[in-house]
Amino acid sequence: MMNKHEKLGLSDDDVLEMYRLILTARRVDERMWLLNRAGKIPFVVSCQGQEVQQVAASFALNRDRDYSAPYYRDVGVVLAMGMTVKELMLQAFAKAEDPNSGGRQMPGHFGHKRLRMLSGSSPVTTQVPHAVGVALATRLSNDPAVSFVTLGEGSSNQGDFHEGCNFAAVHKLPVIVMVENNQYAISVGLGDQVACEKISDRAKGYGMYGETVDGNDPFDVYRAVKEAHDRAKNQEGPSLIEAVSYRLTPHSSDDDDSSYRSQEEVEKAKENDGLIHFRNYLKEQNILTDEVEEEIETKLKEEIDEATDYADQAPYASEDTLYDHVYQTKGVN
Amino acid sequence: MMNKHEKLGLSDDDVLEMYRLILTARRVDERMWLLNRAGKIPFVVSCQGQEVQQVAASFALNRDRDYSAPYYRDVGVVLAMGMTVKELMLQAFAKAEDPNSGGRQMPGHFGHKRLRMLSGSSPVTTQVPHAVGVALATRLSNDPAVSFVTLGEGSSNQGDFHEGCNFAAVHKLPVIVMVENNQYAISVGLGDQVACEKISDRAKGYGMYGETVDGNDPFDVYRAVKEAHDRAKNQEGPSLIEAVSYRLTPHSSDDDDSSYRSQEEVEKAKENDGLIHFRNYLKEQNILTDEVEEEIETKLKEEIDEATDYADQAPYASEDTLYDHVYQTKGVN
Amino acid sequence: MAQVTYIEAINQAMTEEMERDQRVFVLGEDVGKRGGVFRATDGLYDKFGKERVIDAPLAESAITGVGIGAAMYGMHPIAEIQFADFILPAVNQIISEAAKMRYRSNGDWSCPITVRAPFGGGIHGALYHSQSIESVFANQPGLKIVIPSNPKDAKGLLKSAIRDEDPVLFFEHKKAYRLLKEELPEEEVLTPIGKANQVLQGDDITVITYGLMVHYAKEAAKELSEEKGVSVNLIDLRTVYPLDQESIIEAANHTGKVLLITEDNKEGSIIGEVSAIIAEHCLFELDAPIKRLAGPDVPSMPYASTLEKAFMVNQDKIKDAMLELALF
Amino acid sequence: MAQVTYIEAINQAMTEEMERDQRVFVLGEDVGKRGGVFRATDGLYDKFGKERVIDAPLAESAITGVGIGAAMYGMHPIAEIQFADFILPAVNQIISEAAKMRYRSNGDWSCPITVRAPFGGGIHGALYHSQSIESVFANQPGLKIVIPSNPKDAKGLLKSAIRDEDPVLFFEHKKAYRLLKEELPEEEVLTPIGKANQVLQGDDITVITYGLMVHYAKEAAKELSEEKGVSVNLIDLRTVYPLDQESIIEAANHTGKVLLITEDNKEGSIIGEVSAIIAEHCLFELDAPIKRLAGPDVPSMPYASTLEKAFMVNQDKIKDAMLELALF
Ligand SMILES: Cc1ncc(C[n+]2csc(CCOP(=O)(O)OP(=O)(O)O)c2C)c(N)n1
Ligand SMILES: Cc1ncc(C[n+]2csc(CCOP(=O)(O)OP(=O)(O)O)c2C)c(N)n1
Ligand SMILES: [Mg+2]
Ligand SMILES: [Mg+2]
Repeated sequence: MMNKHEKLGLSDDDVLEMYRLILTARRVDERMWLLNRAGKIPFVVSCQGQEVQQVAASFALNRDRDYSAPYYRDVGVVLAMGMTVKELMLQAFAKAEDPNSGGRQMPGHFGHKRLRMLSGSSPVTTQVPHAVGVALATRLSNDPAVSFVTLGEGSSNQGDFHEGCNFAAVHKLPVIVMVENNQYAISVGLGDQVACEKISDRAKGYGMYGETVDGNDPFDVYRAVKEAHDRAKNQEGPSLIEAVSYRLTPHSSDDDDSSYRSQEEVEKAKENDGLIHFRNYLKEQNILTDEVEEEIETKLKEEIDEATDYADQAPYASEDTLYDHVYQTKGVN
Repeated sequence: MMNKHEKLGLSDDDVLEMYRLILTARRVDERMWLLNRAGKIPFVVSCQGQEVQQVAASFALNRDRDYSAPYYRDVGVVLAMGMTVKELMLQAFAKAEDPNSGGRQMPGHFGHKRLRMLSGSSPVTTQVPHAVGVALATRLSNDPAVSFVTLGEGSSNQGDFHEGCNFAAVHKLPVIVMVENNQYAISVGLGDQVACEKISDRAKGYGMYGETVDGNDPFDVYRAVKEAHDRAKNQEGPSLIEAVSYRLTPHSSDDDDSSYRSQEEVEKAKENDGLIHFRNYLKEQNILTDEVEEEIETKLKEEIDEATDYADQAPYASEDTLYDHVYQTKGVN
Repeated sequence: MAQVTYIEAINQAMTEEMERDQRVFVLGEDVGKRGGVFRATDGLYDKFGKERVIDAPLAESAITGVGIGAAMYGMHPIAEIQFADFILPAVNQIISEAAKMRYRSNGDWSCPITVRAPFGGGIHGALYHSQSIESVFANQPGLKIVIPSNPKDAKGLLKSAIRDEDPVLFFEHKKAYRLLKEELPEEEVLTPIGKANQVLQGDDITVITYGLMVHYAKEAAKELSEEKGVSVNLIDLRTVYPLDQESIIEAANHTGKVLLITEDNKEGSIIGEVSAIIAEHCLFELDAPIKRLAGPDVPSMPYASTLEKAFMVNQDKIKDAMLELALF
Repeated sequence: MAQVTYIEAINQAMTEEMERDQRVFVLGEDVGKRGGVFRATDGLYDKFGKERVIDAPLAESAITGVGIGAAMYGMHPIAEIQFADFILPAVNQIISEAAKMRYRSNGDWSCPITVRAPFGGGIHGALYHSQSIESVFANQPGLKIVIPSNPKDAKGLLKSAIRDEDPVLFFEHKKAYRLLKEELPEEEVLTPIGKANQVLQGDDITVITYGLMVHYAKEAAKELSEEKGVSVNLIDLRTVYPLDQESIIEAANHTGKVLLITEDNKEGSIIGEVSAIIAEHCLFELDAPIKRLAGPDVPSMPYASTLEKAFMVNQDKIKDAMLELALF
């Protein structure tokens, strides 16, 4: 098999690290389902099937400088941007020490100021204008950072997508909008959400660059986001990247997907699981030897075990913090 | 000059009637400015420069059956759909007898149930989902009517445009969305509103048909809307038609456009005034003879004079109607 | 006769009205094949088909706006908003359009839409799946806001809302969905909008509330009656906008002591208006300050169970407040 | 010293804050070359350039949402909404995002945005250019809502709002823009948010209001004092959310007779909450029912001058209500 990563400027170490993060996202997610089924955590919303595009896209950013506004499935993005497994477990267990929200928000509602990761909410797509606003602010502040935002394809039907993209395009702002098209919005299949051929077809209507890539292909995602990043830095304005993959799990731990899609369809999608393909590629390239793989898996398991124990033991926020952080100062002014 | 209307299926009488309505819109609008400057009516928002596209588009509809959701500049549309000059004057004077709102709304806020013309509000673009809802209802009711909605190009940046178009396209509904691109949203020129080449470029992102036409050319507008109407009737879904012209007046009687555009620009646009071109065409075709023209203008002046006097004399709604029509029945249930 | 849950009652109301009237249809997110994320529309897709049970794209302003257009045409659409918290993108359509349609057209057009949405806390929903959102809309003449507290009212009020010729926001308590059940009468249930309901007759204190809090208040009142002999006059508002002033005034006058309860944040909630009505009309009948029990003034209910519990008004807090007022 | 109008005061506040702090910028519809449709941003474009005075596309959710993003980054944006009525498409961004940012991130992120919008009636604006929209937002902890009643406060409160580290909705009365003028002090004006203002000291009745109604109430009080010797204690709320409970309670206790005024529709308006606070804390000090004077409960102000006049609270209606209460 041809070497695909070198010509993109990715070293063997880079791709191995990408794989490690992709696998971390997958394993963390799997653990969360177990914990949920065991009654340990009340809720999971999953990244499975989207980790490849999440990590590959993040690697195309300047992770020491850029801003991200991830959505609830973006375990891969937040790991790549610097969130730890322990922090992920803390938010799953809703413990006080969780840096995302101190256990105030549901799992999957990310945010981490030190990592320049904007705090997200549940109403979908509100983050698109926020990311555009960050880009506007970087320009006003002569900050070379780029602003990266993700959302689901269903969410691209919200008004905020339209208004946010249009604003970014008019002002040629350094924003990368990545739509993670997993073909479902809860139970609603793609054909009942949109009638366009590609979500990236929307780019033209804003006068911005648009492209659809295979979300299971880390190299194609990386290339597209890298090019978008270059355009952003060169004052060539925003880009809309659509990464197509498939949601391998039910919508969330509260969902039962058998009512709206067949098991065969899911099984077939699993054959395209980008994680498997990437693993095969790395094996063929002799970057991921059996030893290395075992080491990664072992360490990962340890890390997740430790994080789980830690988070499980960690205290909840105490009742008397309920009134904290409503305003900067208690009372008004 | 070549005959352009016959091959579109328009008779000489049709185009003469179109011209008469276009001229009516213009003359009514001109009168309103006079009345405003004389302190007789507090507000005008103008159709000048857009009458041709408004009347031509309406003629492509089935005016005995279709629904319309016009926006505030659509004097040409509402006349073509059956509103009278007297009714227009009644709304300008905000009198009780005004069928649009009984003087409750500002001028330009059209609505007339008997004419199947949806009541409009001030917040822009809300009418787009309404028109889509009417189309959905016609389908559920086996009613062959088509739903026609207009808005300004600035308003096409609102979320409701995106959400409404997408809904219509997914459900292949019989809707015609016409964006009247007059190149300004109050003071904001096109380039500061959008970065796309054409507003109709947005159609692709919804998987609907899109086309841009010269709003000053009645034949091109008529053709495009007629084709859209055929698609709608044939279950081929919605269309987005962009008609490009120019706003010949300030935004409204409260605006002063000298602060943001040059007099030369406006004068140059006046050379493209579709009304003049259409008049010339009809003269060349010998449809609009000098006699006919004089007759039209004379009758029109009489009609407007009469309507103005009538509306001026007509009573305002009395104070004790203030509480009428909050709910169907006074008090709740 | 079988016990019917609150959510089954809602399902029955929609089924019956769709059978009765071709103009009624449902649109919303996941209402079709999936039957709604809470399964309120369970079975409707199979029964009435995809034309009348429409899975809409993920866009609340369109769901509402398309519903408004259909209502203007003459349909009686039911728009489902998946969680009340997500009604906020549709506020412009609801307040600028639905609420003002009849008035602005001087009675020419109307807008008989019902917008249903699950609201309320106590189900580990965190900030954005727990909110009481009614007060955002409770200053908009032209709108009606209905919040049932039990299965029978859920059915009877929803049927009335669907038939209503004006726009109705219908908020269903998601914790009540499966918690509350009761037997429903054989005959058609139609509950009038705009009328409060006297749940308990009593002479010591008047408690006025709505939604799930009615259930807790009833339970608390029973305990207090048994334990301390306190007699509670319990009023369920049912329609929180516009308020049934007559019933409120009568109930307040009857006992002279009033406790108002909401699970919403306190400041600016529905019960502030209830208090103002009483303070305007019953001042000289009052024997105690008008007391309010409500959620704390923090943005919304946190996820962590410690904090959720601290936020949520519950039976114990209600009982304490009742006793305190009775002893005043 | 020159007389400064209410709108000039607002313009001065923005100019001074933009000069003082590079993080402050303006975005909105027609705020650039045109200087705003009311000309509140007049001259800013020339002074600070198009990078800091940004003509946004016609999309309020984006104007607010982009502002929120910039605020998260650390800027102090001023978003102008052309008319308060058109803030409704931005409700989701304001309530779900701005108001909850600090709380949901456990203090990690904050959102120091100011959203300015002209509100209020009496200017032939009809249904959609006349509304009082504050009560839509006045149940959202995390938000502050400020409504100045005079040029000095307009300047001082806007400067405080811009500096505030939390989101502030700043509603300016459009009829006050050119109606009200006064001399402003030479030194910097900074008026604290969250504090009501005692406009008149008096002993007979307490009147609590905000916005343009303060002006009418002041004039009416002067007349009443001269004509009937009635002494009015007039409180300007200034911040309508969260309310300054202390000042309200103190003022109500002082006279025992309270008149609350808003030009908003009555039911569900700000003054309902004010009444509830008084009914909760001052019951035994009250000598009369808590009276409310407000707009009628119809969707909004019609255009025809007959109807607009019938809707709008004015100096005469206020004077009558004051006298009635004084005589109670
Ligand atoms: C405004 C809003 N409406 C509804 C919801 C409920 N909801 C949560 S996720 C979701 C589907 C999102 O689909 P998509 O954008 O494709 O993202 P995916 O979950 O498939 O990754 C819905 C409807 C919400 N969170 N916000
Ligand atoms: C939601 C909303 N925001 C702002 C306004 C104020 N406003 C009225 S018309 C207008 C410009 C509209 O421009 P465009 O859509 O191009 O229509 P045009 O007036 O040019 O025909 C604006 C900003 C409004 N009516 N509604
Ligand atoms: Mg999806
Ligand atoms: Mg325009």
